[in-house]
Amino acid sequence: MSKYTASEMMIAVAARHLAGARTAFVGVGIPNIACNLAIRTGNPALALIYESGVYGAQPARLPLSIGDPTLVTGAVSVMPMADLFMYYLQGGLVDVAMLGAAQIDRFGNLNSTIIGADYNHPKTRLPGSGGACEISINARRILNITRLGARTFVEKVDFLTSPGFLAGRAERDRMGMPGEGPEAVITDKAVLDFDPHSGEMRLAALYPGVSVEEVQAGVGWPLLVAPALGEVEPPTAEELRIMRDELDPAGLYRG
Amino acid sequence: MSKYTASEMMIAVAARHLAGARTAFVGVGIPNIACNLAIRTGNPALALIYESGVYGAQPARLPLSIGDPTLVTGAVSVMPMADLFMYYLQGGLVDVAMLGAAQIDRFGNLNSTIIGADYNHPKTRLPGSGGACEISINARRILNITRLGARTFVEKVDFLTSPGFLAGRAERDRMGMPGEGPEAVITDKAVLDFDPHSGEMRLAALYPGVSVEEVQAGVGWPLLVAPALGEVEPPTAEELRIMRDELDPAGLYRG
Amino acid sequence: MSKIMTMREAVQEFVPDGVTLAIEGFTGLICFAAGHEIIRQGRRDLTLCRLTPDLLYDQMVAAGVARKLVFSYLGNPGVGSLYAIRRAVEKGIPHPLEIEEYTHFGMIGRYIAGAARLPFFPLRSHSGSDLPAHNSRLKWVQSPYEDGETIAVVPPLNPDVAIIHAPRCDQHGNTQLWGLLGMQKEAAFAAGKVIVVVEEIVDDSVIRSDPNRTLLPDLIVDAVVVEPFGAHPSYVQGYYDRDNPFYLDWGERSRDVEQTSQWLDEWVYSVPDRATYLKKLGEETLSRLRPGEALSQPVNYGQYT
Amino acid sequence: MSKIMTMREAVQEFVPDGVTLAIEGFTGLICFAAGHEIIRQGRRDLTLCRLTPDLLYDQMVAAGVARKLVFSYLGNPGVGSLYAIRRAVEKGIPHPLEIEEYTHFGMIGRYIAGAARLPFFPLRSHSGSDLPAHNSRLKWVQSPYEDGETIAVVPPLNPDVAIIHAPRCDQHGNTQLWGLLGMQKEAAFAAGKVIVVVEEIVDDSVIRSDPNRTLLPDLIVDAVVVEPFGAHPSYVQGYYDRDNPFYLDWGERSRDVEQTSQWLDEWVYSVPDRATYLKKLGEETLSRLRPGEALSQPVNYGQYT
Repeated sequence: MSKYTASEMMIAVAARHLAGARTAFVGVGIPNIACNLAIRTGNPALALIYESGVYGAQPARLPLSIGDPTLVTGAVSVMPMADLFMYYLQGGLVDVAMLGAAQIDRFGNLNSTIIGADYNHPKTRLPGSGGACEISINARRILNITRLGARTFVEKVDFLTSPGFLAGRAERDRMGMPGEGPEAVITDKAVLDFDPHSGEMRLAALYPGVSVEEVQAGVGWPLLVAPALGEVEPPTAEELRIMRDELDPAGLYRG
Repeated sequence: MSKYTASEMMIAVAARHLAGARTAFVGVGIPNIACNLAIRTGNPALALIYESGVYGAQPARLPLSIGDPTLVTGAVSVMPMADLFMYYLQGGLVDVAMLGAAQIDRFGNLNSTIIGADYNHPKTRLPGSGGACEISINARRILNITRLGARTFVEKVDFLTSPGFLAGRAERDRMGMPGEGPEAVITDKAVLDFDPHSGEMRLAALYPGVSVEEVQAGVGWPLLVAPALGEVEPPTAEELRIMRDELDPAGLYRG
Repeated sequence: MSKIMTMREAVQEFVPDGVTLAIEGFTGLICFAAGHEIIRQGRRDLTLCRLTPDLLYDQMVAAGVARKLVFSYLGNPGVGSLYAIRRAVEKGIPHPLEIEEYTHFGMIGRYIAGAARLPFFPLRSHSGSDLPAHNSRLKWVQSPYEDGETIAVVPPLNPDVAIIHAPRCDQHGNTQLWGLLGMQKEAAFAAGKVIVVVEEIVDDSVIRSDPNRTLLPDLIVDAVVVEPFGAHPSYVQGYYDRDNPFYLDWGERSRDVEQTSQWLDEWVYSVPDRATYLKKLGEETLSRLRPGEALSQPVNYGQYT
Repeated sequence: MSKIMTMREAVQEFVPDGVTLAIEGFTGLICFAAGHEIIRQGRRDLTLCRLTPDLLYDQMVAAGVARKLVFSYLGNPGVGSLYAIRRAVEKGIPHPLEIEEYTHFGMIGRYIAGAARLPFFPLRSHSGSDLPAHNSRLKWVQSPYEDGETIAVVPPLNPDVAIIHAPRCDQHGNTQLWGLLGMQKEAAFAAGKVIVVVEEIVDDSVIRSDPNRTLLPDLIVDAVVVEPFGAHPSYVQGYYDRDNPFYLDWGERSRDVEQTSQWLDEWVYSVPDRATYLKKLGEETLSRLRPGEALSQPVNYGQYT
């Protein structure tokens, strides 16, 4: 059995989370490769939706952005972004969306806007929401793909760009959002999920060889541990073969 | 000079009202022929807009409805009706719209919904608004094309489908409608317009050989007469030639 | 499991008694094949939604399938009245018909709100009209911005079932439309179930060669029915013309209850399916309706490898 | 009077100091030719609107043309940061830049409201986010229907000028787009003036052979500029690919103020027009970017005579 990178593990785990999904809202990089791995390993009907307005892409090369022209040629449907946001996303047709962020907090809220205390004088100006805020509200399930780190996993985000469970599951429920909120955070060391009652993030399953302490070291608050702490199966030989030979032979995203 | 029918006169008059317009929102029949006459007699750039979603039609035959496939083939643009209503009509791109109605009242309000006192038990059920209500509100200028008759020109419409000046110009102004309201009523005996202050309909210009009394006989209230009552020039030989030889050789709408 | 089924199967499975149904398409692409099958299967208590009920709903109302009509323009386009619907509204024949009336833009806004899961859609209409007094679903919202303007709104319309006629789709139901696009996209996305009826099924590669033309994705399509000439006497751009004599004939015969029944007997009840209907119509009529060719010039999407 | 003019003329006539400008296009169809000419003409105090400012606005901000930025995603797509905009926001270099921030859907809704003359556009977004606390233009409206739901709204955006890059139009400005359609239609209808920049002008008959592809009518187009490769280093579907090394190069050099200036000198100020820019870029690069052919299969609109 060949060794594998943390990224390859994250891709494999994300792909497994897509097993039952009909549609996935994806960006480039790890999410894109995870979707294509899911398609080749048991969910051949999974359809990819890009916020650029593409449904059912069949790219002839690895796309470099969500607006890459290779996503358009041979796609099933390409539409104005208004249609995509109104009728696909808000219309309830997105089963799973994968999001990253510069910061994620105890309740799965995401920050991709600023680092620092003052919006008008940020220490670091980040890209902002793009579609992430409405994706977090409208997609049925949200998967976060984020590497552990105490500067990333913060007790409270500097800026709440995209709602997870806000101050807890009850608050999100009260707002009547169509989507169920974050389902899991797929990190480089473990999979985290959210307490079914409080909505607080917790350690759900460790990657092989990782300790609870190592995970805690990458999280800026005392992390809950799920009652039945599991261990994640490493990528199978077949999963690795597909990633390496077919999906990202140049190793752009697997490194 | 050959004789001409009332319809031919109405077509010629309507065409002259389109002289300065950039776009006309049209239905089939007289309005359609009037637009095409205007295009051939001094306003070659006039563009036709159909509520079916067609801009810049170049029909190869006389269209039988606003959804005739001959309006699509060779048109400049064909779009979802949502785009047409949102971006063309409500967006303010329609200069002139031509409307008919079963009843028109003293202030140019139109009824195309029911005849009778009770909406739920009408004496006659008419087609209803279609797009007429929003056309009356949003098109810059409205031309009504309606034959005189005391059952048609009523003091108060049985049902107000499409607003003219409502109870008077001040009321329409108060509502802040984008369009200026009705400009003229082109009948089979005279052209009527609207008092610039009150918005009340008045006799503006008679067709040759028609008396004020004849017009009054076709109007169900004492009709105002404009201070400078004019006479409308009959269709020119060239106007008639174009109508008869080119636009409606079968005489479907000129009769 | 394939979505391809016969019209009989599709109507049996997706159009039970009592549903809210939208068979859309403006002047063209009106799926008479579906409407006639619904009549034949004896459906009752349907709520029929359409901007322009047209002959199709006139025939369905005459046959007694409808409890309610949601619409914006009740005319026989280019011909005149819809007599069967008028009889139902004016005289309760064959039975009373509840109506819920909008403007065209209002109906379009309702489909948009339904498709986009919005609680309402705003539009500049209704001001000064008597319609809001007779339809309590027409309401107003005040803008929260500086001018504080009051604007008309309509509520979402989410039909249980939409039936969309289209020139072509692939085996999965990815559907392309050209010519008049009407409000089919919005109606389909707003509906709980969608039946697509096409002139022809084409290979996936045809659809994928021009993704900008695909208005309905397989995602929202529950059944695909192949029914050439299924929109007759309305038309399909590039496939056939509207059969105007047929429209005129209904315009005449539908004035009379007895003749209306005879028409339904002749063209619906005694015809088991669309294939038989077309045979009865005859090749001469079908030929007369076929247009000449006017092909779109291709565009290059480019190979990006 | 013909609408066809050079980029220099179009910018001189329609883009004065202080206007609100939208050069739209998502990832592709970004009109760098226009942005560079605006820089060369020394425009100041522009309010720049775009969902994704991209390299184009990064360069324009670096050159000091902007007073304010209205946007929803500040990234170099697939590459990383937009350093010039970050310098302006974080450190006021070359001068402070006011920002007004939305989400993607919010910006799209603003263009829709602007194009449709609506006082606001409702959307399911913003709930729970900190954005409304920092942008007072994000408001809420209560639905007048049964559930009384509160929904987010955005105000209309009506740029003074929109610049839209497209593959082709006719001499009147009737413009067809394919590939990603972004929000160009909505931005153009919302704008006071529209400059269309195309890869090629085609005969009216080409446009009329496929009216469903015409998204912008001549009615709203004030100027037509023919500028092949005018969207480089972004792309035009079927005409050329995105020049990723060029994006990466800016991503590197723009980290440093001095190198940013040098880049602008080299590629904008010392280049009088797009033809010279393309010569400098070289035929080898242009060849590398040209894709293979993937033609749409034609559809029949039919001759109806």
